[in-house]
Amino acid sequence: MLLIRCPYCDETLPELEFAYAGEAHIARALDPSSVTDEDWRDFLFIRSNAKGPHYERWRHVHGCGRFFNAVRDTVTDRFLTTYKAGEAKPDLETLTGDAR
Amino acid sequence: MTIHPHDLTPGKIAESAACKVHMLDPVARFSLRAHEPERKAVADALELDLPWYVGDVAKTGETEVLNLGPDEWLIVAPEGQTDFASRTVDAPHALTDISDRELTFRITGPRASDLLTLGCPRDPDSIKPGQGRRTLFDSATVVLWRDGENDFRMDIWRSFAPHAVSLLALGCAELAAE
Amino acid sequence: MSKFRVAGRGRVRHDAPVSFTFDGRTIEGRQGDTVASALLANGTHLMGRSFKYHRPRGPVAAGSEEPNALIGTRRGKGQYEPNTRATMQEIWPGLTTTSQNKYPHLKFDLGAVNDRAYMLFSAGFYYKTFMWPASFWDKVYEPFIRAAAGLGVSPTEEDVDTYASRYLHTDVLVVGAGPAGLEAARAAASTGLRVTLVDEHAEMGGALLSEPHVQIDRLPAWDWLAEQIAELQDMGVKLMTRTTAIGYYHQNMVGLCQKLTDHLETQPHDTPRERLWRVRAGQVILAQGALEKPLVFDGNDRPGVMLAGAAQTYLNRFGVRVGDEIAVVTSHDSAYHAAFDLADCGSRIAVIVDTRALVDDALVAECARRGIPLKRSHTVTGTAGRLRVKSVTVNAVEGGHVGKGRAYKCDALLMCGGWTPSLHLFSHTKGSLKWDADAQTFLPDRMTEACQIAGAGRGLWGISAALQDGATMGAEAARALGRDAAARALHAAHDRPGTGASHTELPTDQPASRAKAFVDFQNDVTAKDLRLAVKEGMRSIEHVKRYTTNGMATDQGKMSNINGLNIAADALGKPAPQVGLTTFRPPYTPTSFGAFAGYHRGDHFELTRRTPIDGWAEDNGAVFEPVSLWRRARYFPRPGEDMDAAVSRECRATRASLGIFDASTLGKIEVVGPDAAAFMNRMYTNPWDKLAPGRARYGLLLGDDGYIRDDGVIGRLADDRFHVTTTTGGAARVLNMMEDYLQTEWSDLKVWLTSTTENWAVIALNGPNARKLIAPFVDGLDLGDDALPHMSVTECTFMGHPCRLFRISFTGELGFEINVPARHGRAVWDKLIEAAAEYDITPYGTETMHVLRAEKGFIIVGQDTDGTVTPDDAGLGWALGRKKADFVGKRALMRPDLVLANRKQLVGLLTDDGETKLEEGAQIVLDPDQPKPMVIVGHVTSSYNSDAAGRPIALALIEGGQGKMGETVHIPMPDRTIAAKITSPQFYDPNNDRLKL
Amino acid sequence: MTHFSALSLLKNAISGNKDWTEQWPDAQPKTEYDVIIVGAGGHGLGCAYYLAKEHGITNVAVIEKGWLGGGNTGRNTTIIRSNYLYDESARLYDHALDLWEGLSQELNYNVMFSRRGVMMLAHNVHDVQSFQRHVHANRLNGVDNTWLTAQQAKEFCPPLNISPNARYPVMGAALQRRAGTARHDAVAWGYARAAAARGVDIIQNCPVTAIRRGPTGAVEGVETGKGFIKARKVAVSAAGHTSVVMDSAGVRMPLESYPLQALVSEPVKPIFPCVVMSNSVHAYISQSDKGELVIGSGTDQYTSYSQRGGLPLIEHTVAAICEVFPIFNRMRMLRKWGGIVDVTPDRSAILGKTPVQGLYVNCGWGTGGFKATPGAAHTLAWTVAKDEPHKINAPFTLERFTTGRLIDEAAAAAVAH
Repeated sequence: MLLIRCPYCDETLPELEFAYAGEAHIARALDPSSVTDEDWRDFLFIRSNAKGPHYERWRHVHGCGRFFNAVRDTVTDRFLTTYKAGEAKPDLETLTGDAR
Repeated sequence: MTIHPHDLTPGKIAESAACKVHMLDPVARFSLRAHEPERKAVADALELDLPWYVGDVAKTGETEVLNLGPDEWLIVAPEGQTDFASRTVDAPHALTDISDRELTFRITGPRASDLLTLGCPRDPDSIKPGQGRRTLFDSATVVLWRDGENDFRMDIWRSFAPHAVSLLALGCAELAAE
Repeated sequence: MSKFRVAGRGRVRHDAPVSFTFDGRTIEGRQGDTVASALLANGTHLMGRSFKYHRPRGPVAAGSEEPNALIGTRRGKGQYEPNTRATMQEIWPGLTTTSQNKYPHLKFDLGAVNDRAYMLFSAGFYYKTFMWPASFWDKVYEPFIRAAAGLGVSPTEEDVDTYASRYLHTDVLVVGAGPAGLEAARAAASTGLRVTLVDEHAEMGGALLSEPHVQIDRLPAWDWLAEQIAELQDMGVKLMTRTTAIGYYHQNMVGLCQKLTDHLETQPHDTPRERLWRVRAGQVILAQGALEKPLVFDGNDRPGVMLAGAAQTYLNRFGVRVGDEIAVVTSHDSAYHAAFDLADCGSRIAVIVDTRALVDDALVAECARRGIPLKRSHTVTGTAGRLRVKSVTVNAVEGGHVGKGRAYKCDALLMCGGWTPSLHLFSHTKGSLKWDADAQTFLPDRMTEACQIAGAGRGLWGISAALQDGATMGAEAARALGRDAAARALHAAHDRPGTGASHTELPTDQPASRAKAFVDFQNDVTAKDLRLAVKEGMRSIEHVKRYTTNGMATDQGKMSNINGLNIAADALGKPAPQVGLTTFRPPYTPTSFGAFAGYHRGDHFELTRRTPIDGWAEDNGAVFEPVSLWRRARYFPRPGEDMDAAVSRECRATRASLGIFDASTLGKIEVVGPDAAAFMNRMYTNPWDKLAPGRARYGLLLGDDGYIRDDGVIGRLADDRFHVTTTTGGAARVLNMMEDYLQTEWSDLKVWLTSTTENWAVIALNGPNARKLIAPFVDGLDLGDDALPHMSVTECTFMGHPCRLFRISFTGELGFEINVPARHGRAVWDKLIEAAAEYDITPYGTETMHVLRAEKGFIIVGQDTDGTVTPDDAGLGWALGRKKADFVGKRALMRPDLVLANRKQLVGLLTDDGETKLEEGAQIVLDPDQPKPMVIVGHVTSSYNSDAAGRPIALALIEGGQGKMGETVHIPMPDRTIAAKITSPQFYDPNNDRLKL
Repeated sequence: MTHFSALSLLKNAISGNKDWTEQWPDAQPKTEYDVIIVGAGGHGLGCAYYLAKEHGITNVAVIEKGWLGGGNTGRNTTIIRSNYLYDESARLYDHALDLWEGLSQELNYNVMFSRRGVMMLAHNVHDVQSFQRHVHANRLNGVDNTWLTAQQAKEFCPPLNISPNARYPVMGAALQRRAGTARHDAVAWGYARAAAARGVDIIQNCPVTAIRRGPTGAVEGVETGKGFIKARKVAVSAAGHTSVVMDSAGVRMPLESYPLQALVSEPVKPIFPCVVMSNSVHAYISQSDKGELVIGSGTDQYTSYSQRGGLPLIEHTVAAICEVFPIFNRMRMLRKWGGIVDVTPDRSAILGKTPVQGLYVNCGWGTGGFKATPGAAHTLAWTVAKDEPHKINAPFTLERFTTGRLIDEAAAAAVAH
């Protein structure tokens, strides 16, 4: 069971309080009608499925209720960071620089 | 032991040398939502103190306000003392009456904190006396108020209560037998 | 007292005899004995039979690593379990135990015929035969193999015991309470940290329990131990015995299984049998010591052959000599001490065979002092004895040549092939190991968790080293948690650390192919099996393991992994580290299912949600059905009625006069804020801007893939407030989906969502008399068509309670849904029933609700849709706000496959004979005479006997169905083919006349 | 290669088992192959075998980063069935089932396919509707599947608890008698031995680090831990790691990799005669020939390549098994392990050609890839050999995620109302 820091509560808590919500930074087009079928497929289905640091979303569903973003290494399952929804995508090299 | 919802009435549910579980009388309960820029305006209009940190509780008279998230507060007041709900608030916000959504149980006794470890994955000691949190107990979302070192209140959705409470009752006996 | 019990020796209570039974025989042991120690004290080594060859076996170890001495244990009805380790099960008066895997008797087992044919049962033999004729595998061969396999028999009664679980948060968790663990706990606790110390045995002490002669700080070991435990208790350390750390999970979560009652004669009230602890620790210290390695030689498995360290434990901890005349074979110093201790207690040591040429002078002198024959540079090439070892053949080894054997009589043979650090838990963390060439073993290398390993676990041998390393690692852990900590230094006298050499098979003069030199005792894997596997091309250690089943027995390779690796590496001609080690898997020792299930059994398995009105339904004979977590009343049969009869009556009564239905489970979400309508526009397919406060509308929710996700009636209470209802099962999912879009895509909107499902009890009244019934209770509210038309909502007072009153209908009849605060739901329901006696009010359940809505052609999401149905497919195109720039799902509806004309579409279906009710799920074809596989064009989604239509009706999804009105399709059933016509899905009151007042 | 038979076993027993030979050689890569298959699980090895046997293409390498059969082939609960809902799925899995029935003889390797029956429990009205829909559809597709009442289910599987008061009462079951289990390792080893005998190179401990494409965009070969190997056709059959491998060829996949856990109990004498699946409580159980109860659970909630998995899911799975089979409460868990499964948005596989010339893919089987092994391997070999879809794998394209023509077995079991 993972330990996850909720950036809104600023507490590190057991995974059971959280729900995984898929890959992060996949924005829904502002005007969906204008995008191609391929674009829409990419939005709906195509995922990086990264082996290593993975940008992903979690929801503190049994807590503050907020969706937030995280970078987690899918090989070790360890979180590199978590950050609030809407905040910029953290730079991977900065994150892994210390760890590697 | 199976507890049905209609078996749940205010009063003692379980008691042992280790801990006690009581169901409390109904209260008025509201969910208040507003974004941070409007927090002060909403607080002023409602004449309530809206704490800033998640988990903090503010008391205004007999009305308690618990911050459950960055834009969410739980307001609990004695029944009939809900004047704030009828005040005019110009700032964007949402106030929703949820008085009947949850039942409330008080958990006390020397091992009250241990009793919660039957179902709470988070460390109950991470909630300081005078604070509260929304968290998980067994499979139910609950709001856990810590009123004192060995004094907790648990708000739990009505239909989830029998399951959680029967586990608490079992735990009362189990802890006393240790 | 039996002659094998040594008076005054060990930690058992010699003054407290305890009787139990083994295979029906009464055995007397002492309080503190395990089943194994008590049987050994009575001269019994034979305790079980092996898996494949059914060879007689006795205990080889004294702890949880035991592979042979597995027994059935029973307390009473519903309290039997197979495969219990006799070496761990404590005895209590009345305990019933039985041996396993034998027929008819432990001493004479027909299955042992396999042993005679062992050459046939070489590694992987079953992959090579049993293939002819093809049909014989599952009919003949497999049942035969299955019957021979397995160890004990499964329980067949429901378990009467209870189980528990807790979460525990601790700063430091120490696993293993031997000298290293005890000192680690003390060092960490002395800094004020919360410390938990666990051990799988009945008492703490680990190796100290087997080595009472050691002095620590000038105290005899056991006195020091007692003081240390008392001190730890005073420091507030949580001490847990009979508690096994079973698995090491992410971020220092360790699972513990605590056995609470298996050792007790009487089970205390309110005490579970076992408790699972989910521990989250800041730091974990693994102090699990080391496991002794067997030696691999022909006949190393006979009852009476055991690890030297185990014999030492039986003697020093339990006061039991494992034999009168004992031979020893070793490649390590530690076995000498077992021999010396046994010699000093009256056993005769027939011989010590050491494979090494050079042995410590002090040990040689001690042998001489006791008159023990010592054979250096010798090997063991065989043993004799059917149910107990009788002799051992000892041969000299000179220059790689094995000399002539000489037999030594013995009734026990102790062996020691050195020690292996116990790193199973560390291995769970995916920490890496490195090969230590000197010690010929793997040691921990890179850590992945906040973890320390202390003592023998990292190759430090002896009590002194363990104490010192424990203190060091305890302090290290404390420092890692920000405490100022120092390790104390303790002196241990009479410590007996030793050194040794490592072997594959012992040298032998026998042909290797004939030797039964066991590596995995329980699974009957021999050295030659391992070599055969390599010969057959199994080069990875994982292949060798799987091909031979080495290490897959219930000891999880604790006895066999390192020997197996050394032999496989030798066969491959590679160094051991290049061959690698198989992964250790949780749990550390086999763990009851009950412990994992914990409280989640029976009534506690999973919660059942019940509405405030559920009690009334129960009292009135409702038959319930589970719908997601809820239970809902399905129908209310009267005496003698089956479901069809009850539903037919409920339908008829509702349409004729008045039906009452508990709709409380419907999901409810309050959408509030200045941007509420904007949010609804984006979320639902329908347009919401023009819906006036006080009006309601059917809302349709899609996923962004264009398929129907949910639906429900939505009332607008005010400009900035909507009361949204969802399906029962969809409530949580829909709210989560809404929050997702709101928080992450449209965070600019000023609108908030609150679940109010449980705030309201919802009573649906349907039927021509609905209005008449409620009129007296609405406190003067105008219920007329103008004030409260169909599809409207108002906030009012109902029977004195605040109420949201909807005028809506899911049945086609005049309908109202009364939302009152949940606590008043039951009272309002009761009063309505009472007041409606004159209207023949009929409570109905979900089944009738389904029939009534189907008669009107209303869909049930999840029944008439299946996640691949679009609004147009379902005939709900009218609910699409086509002028809106966007709503969830809009873009996807333009995808090529979603605009095809021939998609499956929802239609009505009437069987030609007017009498046959179709089966739900039945498949529809156009040509009933085609061969299989048939071209299927659709299926029946809903089907009922309709009282209103006076015939069976059905809804179906059929390819291009909406363009095929009036056409005939066929439904092939096993016994016949049914013909039906495609119709409109509205079977009753198509003009909605009955909704009017 | 030694032919396996009762006679050879006896001969070798008499001669001291000295004459067995290696089942497949430890091949070193050549510089070029006609076809390279990435991943030596049952699917990859099977594809190589059928390429050699049915299409005469023997200059084939199967390249594996670890040891063959060490991925999901060796980590699953070995359930084999074909009673899927949609015609496309039913045909694919039924084709596999046909092949399973003769596989031991075909490979001269006992894969222990055991037709003991797979029973899927219905616990609520919705399950009943859904499974009956399966039974009806299967009947018209010629796929074996029978509806049982709760009482009949209990007769078929005596340890089953059919008390109407259970939290998840058994309201009936769909039984495919022809379905069952097989010995997972033997499938990989049997295909490996048979493929090697036809000249296929099996190269273990050799990670494929990238797929190289030439100036026209077509595949040229693979970069590996042992250097570049040329091939104009590359088939990726690397369950769990497909996204990573395909990404190197510039093909982004609709896949997510989740941890899947399974466990076995201590071995006991025969007590459990069939396979039982309960989708509502997420638990799957059978008893191995060795006597262990083999139990599968659902996936963890987050994507991961760690092969670890958490404790809560195991607690839930075991509790579910004990709820449905209360007599097992005192059994003990012996071993628990994790695999990595590729999951597609519609829970159906992707099998066949890709937008890249010469690149083929076999992935996305989720938790159910083992049962498809011979069928997927057989039809993919066809596609690789002829560079065109086989009629059975034709619907399982990548394009369906663009057009919306999903084969949504998961949605077909959707629960709402």
